[in-house]
Amino acid sequence: MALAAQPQMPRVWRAETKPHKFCPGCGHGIILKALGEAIDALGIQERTIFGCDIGCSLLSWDFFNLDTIQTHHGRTTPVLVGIKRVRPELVVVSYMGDGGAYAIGAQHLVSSAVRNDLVTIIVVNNTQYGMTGGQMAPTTLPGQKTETTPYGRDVKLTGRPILGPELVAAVAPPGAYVARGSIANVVQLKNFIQKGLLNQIEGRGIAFIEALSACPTNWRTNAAETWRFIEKEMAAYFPTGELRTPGEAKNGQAGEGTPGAPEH
Amino acid sequence: MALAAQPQMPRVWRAETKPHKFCPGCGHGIILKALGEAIDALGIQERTIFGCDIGCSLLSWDFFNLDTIQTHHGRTTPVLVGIKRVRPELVVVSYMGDGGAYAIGAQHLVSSAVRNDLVTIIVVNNTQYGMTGGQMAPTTLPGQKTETTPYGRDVKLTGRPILGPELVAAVAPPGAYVARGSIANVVQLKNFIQKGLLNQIEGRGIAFIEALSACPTNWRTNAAETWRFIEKEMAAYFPTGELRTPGEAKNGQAGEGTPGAPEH
Amino acid sequence: MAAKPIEGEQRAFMTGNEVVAWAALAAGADIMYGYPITPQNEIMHYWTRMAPRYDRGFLQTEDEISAGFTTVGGVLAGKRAFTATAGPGNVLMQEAMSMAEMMRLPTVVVVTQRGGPSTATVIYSQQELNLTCFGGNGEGLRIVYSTSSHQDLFNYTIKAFNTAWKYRFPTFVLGDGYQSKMREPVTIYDPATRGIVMEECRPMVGLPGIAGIDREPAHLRNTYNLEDELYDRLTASIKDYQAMIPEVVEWEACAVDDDEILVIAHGVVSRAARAAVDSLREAGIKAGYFRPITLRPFPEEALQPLAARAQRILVVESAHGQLERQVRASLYGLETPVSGYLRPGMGITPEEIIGAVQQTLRS
Amino acid sequence: MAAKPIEGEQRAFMTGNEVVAWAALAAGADIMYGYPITPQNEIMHYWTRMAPRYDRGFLQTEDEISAGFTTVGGVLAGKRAFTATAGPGNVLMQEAMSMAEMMRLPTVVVVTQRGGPSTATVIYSQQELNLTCFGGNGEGLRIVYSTSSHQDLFNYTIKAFNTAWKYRFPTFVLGDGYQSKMREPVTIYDPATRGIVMEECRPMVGLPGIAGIDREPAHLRNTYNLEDELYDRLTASIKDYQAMIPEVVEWEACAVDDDEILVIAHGVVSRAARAAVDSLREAGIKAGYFRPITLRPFPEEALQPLAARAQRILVVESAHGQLERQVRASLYGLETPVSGYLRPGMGITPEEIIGAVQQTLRS
Amino acid sequence: MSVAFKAITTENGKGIFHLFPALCKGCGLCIEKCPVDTIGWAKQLGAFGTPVVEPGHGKPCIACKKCQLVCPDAAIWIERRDGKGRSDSGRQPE
Amino acid sequence: MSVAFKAITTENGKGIFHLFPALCKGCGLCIEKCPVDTIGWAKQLGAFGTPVVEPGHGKPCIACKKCQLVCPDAAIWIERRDGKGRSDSGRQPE
Amino acid sequence: MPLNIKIALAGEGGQGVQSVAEILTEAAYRAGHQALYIPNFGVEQRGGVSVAFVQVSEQPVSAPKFTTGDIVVALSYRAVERVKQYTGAATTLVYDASLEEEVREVYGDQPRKLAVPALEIAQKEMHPRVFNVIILGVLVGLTGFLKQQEVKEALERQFGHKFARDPSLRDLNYRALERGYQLGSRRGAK
Amino acid sequence: MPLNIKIALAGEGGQGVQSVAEILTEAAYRAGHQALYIPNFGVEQRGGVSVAFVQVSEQPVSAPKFTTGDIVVALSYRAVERVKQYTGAATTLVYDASLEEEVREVYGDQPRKLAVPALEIAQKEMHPRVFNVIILGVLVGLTGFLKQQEVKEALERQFGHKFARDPSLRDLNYRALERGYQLGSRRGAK
Ligand SMILES: Cc1ncc(C[n+]2csc(CCOP(=O)(O)OP(=O)(O)O)c2C)c(N)n1
Ligand SMILES: Cc1ncc(C[n+]2csc(CCOP(=O)(O)OP(=O)(O)O)c2C)c(N)n1
Ligand code: SF4
Ligand code: SF4
Ligand code: SF4
Ligand code: SF4
Ligand code: SF4
Ligand code: SF4
Ligand SMILES: [Mg+2]
Ligand SMILES: [Mg+2]
Repeated sequence: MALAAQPQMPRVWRAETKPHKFCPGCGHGIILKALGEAIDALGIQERTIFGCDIGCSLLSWDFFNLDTIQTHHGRTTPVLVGIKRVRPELVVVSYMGDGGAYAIGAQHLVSSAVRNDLVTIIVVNNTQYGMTGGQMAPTTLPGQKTETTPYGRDVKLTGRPILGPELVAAVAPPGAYVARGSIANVVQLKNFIQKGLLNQIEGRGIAFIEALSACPTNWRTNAAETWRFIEKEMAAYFPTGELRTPGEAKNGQAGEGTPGAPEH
Repeated sequence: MALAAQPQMPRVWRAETKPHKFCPGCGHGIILKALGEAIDALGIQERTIFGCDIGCSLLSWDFFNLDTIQTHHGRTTPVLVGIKRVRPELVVVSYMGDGGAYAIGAQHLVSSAVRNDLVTIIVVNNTQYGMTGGQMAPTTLPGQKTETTPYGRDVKLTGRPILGPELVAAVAPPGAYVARGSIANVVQLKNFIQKGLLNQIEGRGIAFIEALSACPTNWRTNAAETWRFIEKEMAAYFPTGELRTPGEAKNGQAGEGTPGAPEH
Repeated sequence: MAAKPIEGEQRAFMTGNEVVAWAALAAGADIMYGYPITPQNEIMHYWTRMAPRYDRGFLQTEDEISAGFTTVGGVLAGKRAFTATAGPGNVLMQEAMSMAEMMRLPTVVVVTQRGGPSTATVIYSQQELNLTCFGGNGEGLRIVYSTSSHQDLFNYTIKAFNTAWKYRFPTFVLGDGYQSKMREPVTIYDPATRGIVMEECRPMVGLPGIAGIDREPAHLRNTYNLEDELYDRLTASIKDYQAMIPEVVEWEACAVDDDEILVIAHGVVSRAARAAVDSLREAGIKAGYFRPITLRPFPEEALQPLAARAQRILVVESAHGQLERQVRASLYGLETPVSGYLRPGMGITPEEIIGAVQQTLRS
Repeated sequence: MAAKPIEGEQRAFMTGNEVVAWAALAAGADIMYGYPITPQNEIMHYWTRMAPRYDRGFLQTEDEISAGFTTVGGVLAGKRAFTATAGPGNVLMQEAMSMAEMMRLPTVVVVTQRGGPSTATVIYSQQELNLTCFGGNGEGLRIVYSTSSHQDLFNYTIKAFNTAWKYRFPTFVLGDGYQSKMREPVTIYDPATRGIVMEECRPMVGLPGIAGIDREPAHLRNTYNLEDELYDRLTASIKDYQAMIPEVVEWEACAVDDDEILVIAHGVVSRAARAAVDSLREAGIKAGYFRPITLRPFPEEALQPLAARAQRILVVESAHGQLERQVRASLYGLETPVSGYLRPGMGITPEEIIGAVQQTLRS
Repeated sequence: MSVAFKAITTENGKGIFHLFPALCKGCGLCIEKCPVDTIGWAKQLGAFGTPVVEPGHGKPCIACKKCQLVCPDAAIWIERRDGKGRSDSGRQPE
Repeated sequence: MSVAFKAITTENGKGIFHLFPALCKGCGLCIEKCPVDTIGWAKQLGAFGTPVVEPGHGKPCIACKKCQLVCPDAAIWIERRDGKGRSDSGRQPE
Repeated sequence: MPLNIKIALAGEGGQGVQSVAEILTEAAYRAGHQALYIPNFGVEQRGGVSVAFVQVSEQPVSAPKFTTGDIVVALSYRAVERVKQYTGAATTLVYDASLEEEVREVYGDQPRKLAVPALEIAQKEMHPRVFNVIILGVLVGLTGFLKQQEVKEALERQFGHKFARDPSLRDLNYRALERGYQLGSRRGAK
Repeated sequence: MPLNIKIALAGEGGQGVQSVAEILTEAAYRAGHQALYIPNFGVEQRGGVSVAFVQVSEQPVSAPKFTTGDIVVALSYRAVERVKQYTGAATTLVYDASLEEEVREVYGDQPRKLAVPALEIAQKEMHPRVFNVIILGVLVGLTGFLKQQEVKEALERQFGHKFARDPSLRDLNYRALERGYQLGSRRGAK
């Protein structure tokens, strides 16, 4: 070979900041590879803005050759919605953890879904709060031990794992794209993300993709246990697949034509 | 008649503070009558705590012969959850507007639903922000004129009316009670509220009741227009009925037995 | 392009909230993000009626947290974006504003103070001074203009955008519920006719060219790994802030050459203070008047000699000593006795101030 | 009833977060509500491990807003409830605490300061002084204990519950990330063995008897219709607050009889200040030391004579003048020159303070 | 009950129509819901200085109690002239 | 690309296994996913001072690229020995 | 003495005191005076006593509210009590004649009082709706700083669209204004 | 001079510097000394250089961190650079012998240095895992304020549950400690 072998990073990855800041075996890296490949495939590097949350997603603040804004915990979507409203030609990607999306930022998620904001949201479901050292998240599995459920999550007291895409699908209007993928199926995940970006580009509506991820550091798992946890334990609670694809009619929602205003 | 005729207020109403502070024709009064009758029917006056939000619901801070706490905008449920966790023998009622529930407090609603908190939540859907003078709410109908949608709600920019009970039903676990009633059917509404209180008393889980209500002041409607708006316009978007009754299996949610914890 | 919202100058009689909406239009604000709260609502009401005619945007958010962060987004995108809030909304707004403070984002927030703490009243107060100047978990690297009249509201709303974009600190126009709801005469104008040039707004993200190829990517963060990194960042900001002070600081004073008692007030209360001082002078009492217009940075250099010269200082405010604490801290080293006429959440009339001055002089 | 968490006294070597968890247990706290944030996380970690053994509750909420309001709920229900937070979480916590301030609810919040503003660092600072003392849209009717050691953390966490329930103002234990994460010796004890009687907690809602028949209902609100109603309410609270000050205010001083320079510091920095003053004295430099323990109310009466006697004052803090502003405001009227050694977000060592003192004396 | 409200009592059709002017805010919701259109505006002013309502404007009352049910202010109490009205749930006169 | 990574290149079975030690954090995810169990720990240390991986521990590589796909750090590049590997999407060596 | 008038008006929600205040100050502003009007507002949309504070002056108005009014207007039972705090010894208390009893109870020997039978006039001679325009007329007459024509123009600006639909309304309003003016100026002249 | 020792240790995440610090201070505390240990921490769970600050004294320790250490320990390439700020003229710099080159580059003629071939010893003679226990031994030897027995007890508290499962581990750890102690005390004696 004439040329020295080089890593097959997506073009939009910034090689200068690699190895990235995530832990060994962290699922974030795989998801950001899928995202990078989707951006490459669509050729939208020049107009994509990447936003990351507080949570381990913040470690991607210098990950891409993309203009990037690292925001507060749970506030990534509002910041990107703020950008999108004044710069509709841009493609905005809101990247965050399950805590940011489903706990502290749930009002933003619900509202963006209801407004059908033109934003692509990727939520990394690692069943707990990674960055703060492994506390319970809304996604924590029943019986799962975390730092704040040291004796296992008690569903009676703390509830069952939240189904994020199902939540979004329940309130988003037609035009929304909603899916759940997994790092256990990278090709599908990339496909979902790419469709989610396209949904925004074509102005159809919100795109929401949850990605089942791995946090070996806080799970305290070796590689084999990591895969087993994602593919067995998590998969049992979080089914992967597409929940909403644009155009699909939404039941219980009246048509556009219904007049709404009381006469003043 | 030996005794002078007296108003047929629910026993739990506090006559000393009547007429209440709501506007003429306001739906809040009807809903609080339904709630009062449900409390009377269950005989739980002695152990019920009433919490109201900021929003017109705050005008009920001295409405009942119940210990009452008026909280911040959107924060009624957390306050009552805080009470319930340490005083489980009490019955707590979280009473608020659609703005408080679905906009600023949506993260609390989602989280209480996911946790299956033992609280009975009543949301007054009057399609806008009543207390602040009639701005758009997440429930505002397409085309409806409000102070912040002076040319009619544009669904492209601001979305479609949120379906609150549908949202709660999508994330609440088995044991939850979810319904939507209307002041156009007071008997049914009272029945829903009573079932919602019972769900809490019997420890099954969260109870969530949305009540379609009237705001003639901000709608600027006379009585005939008021009824038409509720019974025609709103009913077209917000179907009444029970969405979840306890015991009903939840699809997409794995059973209790599934082990969840990675082995450490 | 749509026509100019205001051609030349116009006299008008309107509410303060309407004035703010006109000012933002005149300043070329691109978008308002907001969440309803009394007494700021009508800013949104007027804005939503007028903005579409001039191709300006509006987004009603789900809460003030989102209003703050979408405003941050609009600013990052290079647009003149603003929001308005009050009371508990101002409390929530601090989260986004602390991010703006860290990242030097030129956000503009109009605050119409209401009674506090908590929901308290929807009416009026000057109790959001501490919050607006020093809210958030930072050092108060902000600019806060306190307005006293509709003319101020118009002038300083326009100015706020320029100060924000020039110096890149979060900038606040601090009004109150009285100003929001009252009607009084005002002259509204196209800034250009007064020679006011609007600062250019430059995007911080979404820059031209492909990042990593044509240019470096904009990698903006508010989180540092080491204490030293943060310290360096803050030290640079503090330096910029201090360098800015002489250019930005504003105040107003009168009858301060021979005053025995200096009355200090800000915002709408300063009008009553000014009237009281005029009356007192007529009655032969040597009263002086000082009004900080910028509460942050505080005009301490201007105030010091005046305060030193006076024999007594009376701070008058619709709060329990929030301005007074600032005055005391700023004047440390002087010995002129300071007292306060403090009426949290209550309007203050000239008569009350006259009474308070007389009592102070007697004591 | 479960056994006592601590029998008698015990020496231990642990982290500050662990100390807080033990202290809350020892104080008989009934429940902790909380949301994770560094550096306070391990308070929750220890609490969730230990609390079930003693029938104490825990609820992880969806954010700090909810942590604050559920704490309010727990307190209303008559329970010794608390929460802990830091940085941006402390910003959000202000909404509930402003309600507690208005309604006189004895909430207890442990704050472990981190770098600010915004996310800044997860490590350490003293930049949450303004926020904790004066956050929210109110007048700062709060009690804030600034701790400097694990022993303080233990003592004042217990004391905070008593102060809160006795005086009914929101009460804060202001620690920092260093204290949270470091290990040092501490003596933990059952408060009873030191003669500490825990204040009784009484419910404000859920009272016995049928409201309207056996008794009046508790109708608790934070909203008033008229300015006058609010003013009366606040005036009463302010009066109570002022009456409480002499009973609650705490400070520490040494070497202040003949000092030429008085070093003022709070929290963990006061340890370095104390060490610096000891060294300076050994070196023959007449340095004195003053440490406010309550930052709100501020020990101004105690400080004034000491400050007046000193020839210079040096305020040392890991923030940009938050304590210094408080010192200046409190000492208004004195002429002793005040300067600051201000290191926002950075730890401060005795050596640095010695250097700063020497430089101040030279200048 | 320590508070007493004065009623204007009108017998009409099958019903005894008790209207409490101190409670009636004149919203008119009851008027629209009466199946026999018997309710209309009265001369007397209510809680907000606006006219209260009275029966007798349409067909005779059938004592269906819809008006009572929808009144947000509990300003109407319908008794049946056959005396069955006393079985109403709610606060009883003392 | 201004940054260049050194590769350890091993031919094994149908594949050319390029491993970039500066990127490999030794997580082992690839090891578990290799259908022929050919990947194992190497002597060389990687980015975090932990061992990197290498092929040759099991059956011969079938060039399925699963390891490359799941590596969170893009530390593996599999080329097919038949030369088709150059058609991979992604950043190409320059 | 230069013009400097402070008026507080109070009534029930539907009585239109805010319109009176708005028309009065708008007219004053157009007539070249300094003017400031502020409504009181609380959390209730309906149901509270509605108060309006009006100031007209040659100098820019200082504080939006004031301690004591030159004229205080009470138009309902609850308003009588509510405005007491703004009523001093020099204040002229204007009230609807139907409130005579309450006024006596609350104010006793208030030296300057003007009972206006506006409710009666409106109901018997005109239309309940113009009740507040009669009050407006009274204030114009009492204070004397506005020409009737200026007030008519202000009415036109406020209600022009209604007058256009039903021109008889214009006449009705003018009559109400005139009637009030007579009642007010008679006293104003004293 | 009374005991008053400040030690900064730095290494990569997996090298166990925090355990060394914790065991050392815990043992010091049990031995009746004042002790304070604080780890540095940032947003990254893995990947950053891990630094530990240890102080042992007769007096209560003042500030948790310090400007200059008496002993500074660097166990990795990046650590060498990172701890420079804590290294003064009087500081003893302890480092793994494999880092000789970097140390020379960064510190030049630092007067007090101690290269310890801990990595080599651990890998060749013992087990990579006990690398940090060797370092612990070095520090115990170098400082001399702890008896070996006290450290062994601290090891027992920290790893007792592991020793129970595999008693050979105890011996391994003791040997590592002893080996380190020799290396350290030889220098300490100088
Ligand atoms: C307002 C606020 N509260 C809390 C935190 C602390 N915090 C930082 S990251 C995080 C959780 C992150 O969990 P998740 O969103 O699931 O992301 P992950 O780290 O698991 O990828 C929390 C609670 C914060 N930074 N700001
Ligand atoms: C943090 C905060 N933001 C905004 C407000 C202002 N506010 C008071 S009530 C209200 C809306 C009420 O609407 P909704 O909840 O629908 O109740 P309604 O009045 O319609 O019954 C708002 C935005 C507030 N009090 N606090
Ligand atoms: S803590 Fe977990 S989620 Fe965070 S970087 Fe490490 S492995 Fe990934
Ligand atoms: S404003 Fe609307 S919701 Fe509020 S009290 Fe009046 S009618 Fe009811
Ligand atoms: S009871 Fe029925 S019929 Fe009689 S007045 Fe009422 S609504 Fe009409
Ligand atoms: S519904 Fe009630 S308040 Fe309304 S008009 Fe009828 S009786 Fe009166
Ligand atoms: S390409 Fe496939 S067979 Fe070859 S090493 Fe990778 S996973 Fe194993
Ligand atoms: S998956 Fe990547 S980083 Fe992990 S061991 Fe394999 S090559 Fe190394
Ligand atoms: Mg997570
Ligand atoms: Mg509403």
